[in-house]
Amino acid sequence: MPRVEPRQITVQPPITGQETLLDVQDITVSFDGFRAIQNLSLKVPRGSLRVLIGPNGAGKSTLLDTIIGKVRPVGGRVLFAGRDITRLPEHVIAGLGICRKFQAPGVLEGLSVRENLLLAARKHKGVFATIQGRPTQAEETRVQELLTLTGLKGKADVSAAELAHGEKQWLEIAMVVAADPELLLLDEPTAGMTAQETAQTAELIRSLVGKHTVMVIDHDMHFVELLQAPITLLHQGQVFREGDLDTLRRDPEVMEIYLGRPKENAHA
Amino acid sequence: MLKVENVSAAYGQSPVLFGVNLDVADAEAVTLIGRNGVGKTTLMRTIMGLHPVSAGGVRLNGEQVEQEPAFVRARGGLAFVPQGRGLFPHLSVHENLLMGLPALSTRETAKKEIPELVYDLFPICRDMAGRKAGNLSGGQQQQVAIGRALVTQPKYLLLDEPTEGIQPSIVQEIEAALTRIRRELRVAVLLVEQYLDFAWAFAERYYVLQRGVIVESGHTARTPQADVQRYMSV
Amino acid sequence: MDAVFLAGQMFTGLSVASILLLVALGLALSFGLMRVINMAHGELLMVGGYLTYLCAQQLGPNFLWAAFPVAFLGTALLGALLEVLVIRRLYGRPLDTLLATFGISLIMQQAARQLFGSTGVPVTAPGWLAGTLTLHGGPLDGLAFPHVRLFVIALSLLVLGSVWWLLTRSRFGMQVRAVNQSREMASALGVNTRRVDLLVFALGSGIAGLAGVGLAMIAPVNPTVGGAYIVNAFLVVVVGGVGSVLGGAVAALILGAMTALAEGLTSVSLAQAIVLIAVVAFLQWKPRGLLPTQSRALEEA
Amino acid sequence: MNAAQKLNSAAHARRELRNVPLWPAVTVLALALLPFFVSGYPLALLGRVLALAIAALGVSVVWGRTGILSLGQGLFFGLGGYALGMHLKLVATPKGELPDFMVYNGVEKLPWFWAPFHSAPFALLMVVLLPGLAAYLIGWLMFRRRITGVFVSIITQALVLAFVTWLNGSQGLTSGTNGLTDFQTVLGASVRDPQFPRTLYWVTLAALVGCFAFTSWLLGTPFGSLLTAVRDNENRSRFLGFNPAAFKVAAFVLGGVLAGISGALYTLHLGTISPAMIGVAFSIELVVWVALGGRASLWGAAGGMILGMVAKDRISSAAPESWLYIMGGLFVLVVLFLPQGVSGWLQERRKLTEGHIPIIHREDAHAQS
Amino acid sequence: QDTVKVGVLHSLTGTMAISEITVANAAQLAVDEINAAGGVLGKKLTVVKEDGASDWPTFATKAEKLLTQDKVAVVFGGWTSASRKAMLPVFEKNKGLLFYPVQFEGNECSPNIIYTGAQPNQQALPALDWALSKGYRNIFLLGSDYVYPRTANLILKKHIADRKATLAGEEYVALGGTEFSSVINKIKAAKPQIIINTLNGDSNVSFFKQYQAAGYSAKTLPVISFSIAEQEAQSIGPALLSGQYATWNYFQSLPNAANKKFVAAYKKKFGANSAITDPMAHAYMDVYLWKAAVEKAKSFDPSVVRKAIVGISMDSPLGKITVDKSGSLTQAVYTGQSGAGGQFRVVAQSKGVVAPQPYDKLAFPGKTCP
Ligand SMILES: Nc1ncnc2c1ncn2[C@@H]1O[C@H](COP(=O)(O)OP(=O)(O)OP(=O)(O)O)[C@@H](O)[C@H]1O
Ligand SMILES: Nc1ncnc2c1ncn2[C@@H]1O[C@H](COP(=O)(O)OP(=O)(O)OP(=O)(O)O)[C@@H](O)[C@H]1O
Ligand SMILES: NC(N)=O
Ligand SMILES: [Mg+2]
Ligand SMILES: [Mg+2]
Repeated sequence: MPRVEPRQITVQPPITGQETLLDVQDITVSFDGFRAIQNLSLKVPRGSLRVLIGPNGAGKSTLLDTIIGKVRPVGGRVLFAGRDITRLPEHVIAGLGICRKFQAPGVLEGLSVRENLLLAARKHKGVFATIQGRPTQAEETRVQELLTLTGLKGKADVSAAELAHGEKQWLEIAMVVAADPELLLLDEPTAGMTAQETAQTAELIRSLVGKHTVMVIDHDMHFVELLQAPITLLHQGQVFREGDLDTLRRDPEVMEIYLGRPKENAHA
Repeated sequence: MLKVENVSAAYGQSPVLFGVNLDVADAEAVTLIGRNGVGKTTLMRTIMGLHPVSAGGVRLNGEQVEQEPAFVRARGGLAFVPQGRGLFPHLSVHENLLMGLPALSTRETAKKEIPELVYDLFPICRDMAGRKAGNLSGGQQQQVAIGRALVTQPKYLLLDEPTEGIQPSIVQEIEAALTRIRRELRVAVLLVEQYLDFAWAFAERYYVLQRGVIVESGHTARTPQADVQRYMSV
Repeated sequence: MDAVFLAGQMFTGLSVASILLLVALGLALSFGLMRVINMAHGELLMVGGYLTYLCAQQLGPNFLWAAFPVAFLGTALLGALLEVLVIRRLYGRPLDTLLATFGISLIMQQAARQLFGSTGVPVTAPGWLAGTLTLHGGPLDGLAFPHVRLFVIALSLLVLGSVWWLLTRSRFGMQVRAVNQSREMASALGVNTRRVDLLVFALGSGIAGLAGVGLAMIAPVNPTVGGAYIVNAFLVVVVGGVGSVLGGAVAALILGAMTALAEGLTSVSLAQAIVLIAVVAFLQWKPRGLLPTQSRALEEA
Repeated sequence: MNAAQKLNSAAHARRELRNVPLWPAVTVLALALLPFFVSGYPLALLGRVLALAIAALGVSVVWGRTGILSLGQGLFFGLGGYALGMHLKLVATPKGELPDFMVYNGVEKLPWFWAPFHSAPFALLMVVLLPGLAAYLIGWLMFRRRITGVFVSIITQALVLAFVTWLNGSQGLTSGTNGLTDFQTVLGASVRDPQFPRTLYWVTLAALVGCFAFTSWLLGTPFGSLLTAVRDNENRSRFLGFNPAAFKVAAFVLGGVLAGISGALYTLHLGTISPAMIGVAFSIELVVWVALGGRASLWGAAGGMILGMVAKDRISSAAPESWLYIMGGLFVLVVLFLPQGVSGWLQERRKLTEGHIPIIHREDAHAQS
Repeated sequence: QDTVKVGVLHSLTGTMAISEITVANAAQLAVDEINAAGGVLGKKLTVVKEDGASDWPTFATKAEKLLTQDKVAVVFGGWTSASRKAMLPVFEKNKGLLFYPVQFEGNECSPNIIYTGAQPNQQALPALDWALSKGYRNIFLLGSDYVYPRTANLILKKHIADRKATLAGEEYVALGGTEFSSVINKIKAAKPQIIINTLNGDSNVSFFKQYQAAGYSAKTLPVISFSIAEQEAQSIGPALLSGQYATWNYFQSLPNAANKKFVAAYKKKFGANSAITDPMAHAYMDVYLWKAAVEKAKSFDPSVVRKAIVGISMDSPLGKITVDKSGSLTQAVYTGQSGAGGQFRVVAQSKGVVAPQPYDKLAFPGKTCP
């Protein structure tokens, strides 16, 4: 649990009347002069679900990169539970309670599926803590649950390297959930999943909301619809629209840059 | 004609494909569907020559090619857009496109340059020509990858989940582009897809793969999506 | 310290840099592009040296012009042989190539010992390379540039230019880089990756052979001479940024200058330790070398 | 869950090992009883290579488990060896005199860093502490800056070369190329005592068994999984909240300390420690024999070192003029045909006969950058 | 049993193989000759050859193997002082006997080693005397960075000061070093009249190539070397070395009868192009010396042989030599000048033979062998 340092609490009132957990303030990210994100601000209340959509290259993944410290902004700052995390090392940010699923699945290939989850579920992450501590009963149980939930139970002792693409996708989602973080960042969790799996994932995510705060990126409008959450649409590194799916679907500019012709966005 | 005859394949000692039969006629659009992990990607890689067959054969234009390395098959008219796109991350977008040309080195008649159609279909290939491919966003990479496959002027195009991670409007564009490719270039397409909507809209025939075995095949026009839906559920 | 001494040391720096570069360029190909850590690279230099010796024996004083093609082709062929027999089976296992080529280097050393004797063979630079270019008058009166050194500098610049052009400006270079990044995809696009691998490794070896000709003018030709250069050559490649030919050139210059400075100010034997530590410190600052090849995709995957 | 999949997990492999504690016990017992049947040169040779096997354990942790190929283990080996050697040299020097090499180099006062080595406990502490600290410092500098793969190999190689160059160039302080020789007594026992070789052999064996037990226990804890995690996907572990640098440094320190202990024991066996025995070639050799045995397993690493070094000794005696061909050829063949070393090959065969799935990770993930 | 084993332990591989293989050959030649003539005390000698691999600890372990496993009566071997120092405790512990054929820095006298190479007063100091006598009074000391050059130069510096000559500079290069630009630049700045060169091994090749490239020659700046003999001259290239000096106890060109026989026999066995050097001659003679001692002692027991060897005197390729009680030789010293063919022409020689002095009186006053 992060300690909230009083003097760093932001003065701005939270949008939904709840406490703001993630507060992205005016960040700009530049790659060799190319501005992938420009003066972007965004607030996510504690316990809420937020969907991030936007054209390919809009800067969605880069935004997540910035939050978890993989990419450092040239301007602006990121507050998490009131604390400025903009310059903290990645593992410290993760330790504060932010966990991310990457767009390309990232699992620990040399370990079994179960070990992947056990490591993710560990509370104590220091060198000496890992030497001393075997997994707790609670961690074991949690891992069992997740194995069942994600359908990976049959492959619990298989090395993660041997999973098919979609299975790795599931494993990584399970790892993020096992880590039990305050804030979950999911980058295209349903890519490569069947319709039914997509629905399951949506259900899983909805079950997390409240206790956790979740931010999801996806291009699958079915999925987005199932999530029933406020949407932020990024375009060219900036917030372009905020609102619910129906409003966005009626917006001609949104159709133009992102959704395409109305008839066919059913399938994608 | 691209013909897969009784192909089996394995990772080490663990078999993944068991005697798969499949064919794609010239200029035909065929889709291969199936749940996660049933072996779709493995089959595509085996056809391309990136994974060895443990039994069975692959016939390209009537010739047995299952023992030929991938580059020979590429020169014979096979192109592959893998899951995960497979761009060369340190090469620029333009250089990635140029890398389609070696496939033409043995085809005397072919013009060894990037067809204008590629820029037409995927303007990003021109707009971002100088950028390092590895720095593009996922959707951008997918477009370049398909564009690059077209540079090889293929007869058969193997696409492994091309819409994965692509924004809706571009999915439409890709769909339109693929349709144009088929119509204008008469390229046959073998498409692996999870999205039945897309697969059914695009393809004429389908195969369902389950645990390494083709369990059903037919014409999309004659089979309602709902009939195959059960193969896709957990 | 007088001006002539200082100027002399600056030239020393340049001269050392040219040798480092010459030795490292072949590695920049095999190591930077094919991820083959060729511990036998030093022995390929040695082969270049012995081939120079054979030319000198056969042809007398004007052997040098023949030595370049002979050494280049000879070592390139040897490199091709190694590629086919060993390296080819190890792509994608860079650390294993290190171990295997270390074994090859032992074999080559012993072979040289039994073919040419342990003592080493004499190679003397031709007469026209024996003199010096000496400044007369002015503040640098007496400053001398040995012809041999100027020759090696010119040789390394020539090889540098050719390699740079080949890699960054030619179609072949592009294919090489593509194969380096994804062997599978390159193959799926019609590139005969085996042929590319073979050519690159042979080329890197051939360049080692050319370097061997240059070195034979200033250093011994004996079975163990390769060991004297191998560590420094790897340092140049690493400091320059793996895969970057120009980075390697700059790195060679910096290392050369640093060596000359440290040798000038302290003793020659201490200088090496100082330079090595400085390199490690430098990598603290630039962990991926001067001109790193970076990409988002690689890091994320 | 089918039996085939079961075996593929590292956790399972470990559990299985614990179920068959018989053959390790037999091996250790046989080794312990050996001095009653063998003496003289063969025993000395075996003792020597047992000492080196301790360094091999370190290589297995650092390389096999954590994916860091250090070509500078000689540095830590040397620090351990010199820490003990300095003490032994002082003990062998008559009271009030300077070690002979200092006299010949015109040194008139015992250098400050030599003085504490009069104390045996201090020297023994330094055998562990010096390499440990050096590894900590080097590891911290490298891994904090995310230096990986071949960069680490080349930097460590440069460092060991720098160390050797310094030793060679500082003769008044270190005895240079000659190194430290001519020791007389160890903790009061004369090295010429006929019982000394046996005692030393048992001490070495005990040290090896102790180090082995400790290391394998450590790798069995979640710490061990973390090392694998860091090796396979450093970023993933980082974004799960683990600090990969800390784990790499920890592994590196462990590898360094093991090398240091090995170096100290080896120094006792040879009766000398010199730059020649810790340089680049030695460091590569360590790695090669570990690769031969199989870097992923402690048994493989230690066994590879023991077999490799004995083989080298025998072959070089049998064919003093052409043994390099045999050695060089062996290196090449092992790498080509036993990519996972002998232990990896045995494991694969066992799986095959039992119908399990062998997985060969051809890529050294860390070496990609 | 009618054979007795003798060990030959030199570097057959690695950097030192350059120098040591031919020394091993010379020892082998002597053994073959002795066997052909009937052996020693009626027994044939069998050589157990081991490779020290240019690695000092390997010398120690191989020595241990020779003594404890093969149980050889004597070992001929070693070149660098470091290898000798590594072997010394092994020979003392196992009561073995080592014949060491190379010039060294002194400061050592083990009862288990017969030091037949030159002590500093049998090579370095006579060379200095010769240089001073020729009027070269500003001296640059250049050496490889290890114990022999450092100690030899320590002694030389005391004597240079004692003789009121000047030290122009002093520089060391790591063993095997190949880059001499800076060194030559420093030499240029120091403007010496002569260089005393204690570089070892292939560094000499680099040095002389680069020295010549920088415009120097024996005429403009002479070099007198202690580790360059006929063989090194061959691999440097005689042209590069032409006119330079070396000081040794032996040159291939020595006209005595024993030497003529030795040179002819060696060339017959190892090729007509072979160059023959001081350490080779010492190694060859060492075997005969040991034979003489064994025959005098009527025993192969090393400790008995060691006692018997003191005072033995014989005519060898080096001329007349005698073993003194410290186990070193009383022998003559020659300074030679290199000619176009790679052979040295003797330009100066000691008056008679010079007795060994393991500890230099000026540098290490008060020290003697027991
Ligand atoms: N490391 C980098 N170097 C250079 N440019 C980069 C880098 N990372 C991202 N970019 C660029 O920044 C822009 C935003 O990329 P980002 O990956 O955030 O898009 P995205 O919204 O996640 O797209 P997608 O939906 O396709 O995943 C793109 O134009 C991309 O090319
Ligand atoms: N490198 C590998 N080693 C061992 N087994 C593998 C490997 N890659 C895939 N597999 C196994 O082979 C089977 C088929 O995998 P494949 O990638 O072909 O499935 P897929 O149908 O493409 O799945 P997805 O829809 O998730 O992409 C899976 O069970 C997977 O676990
Ligand atoms: N004794 C010598 N030359 O090392
Ligand atoms: Mg993205
Ligand atoms: Mg797939």
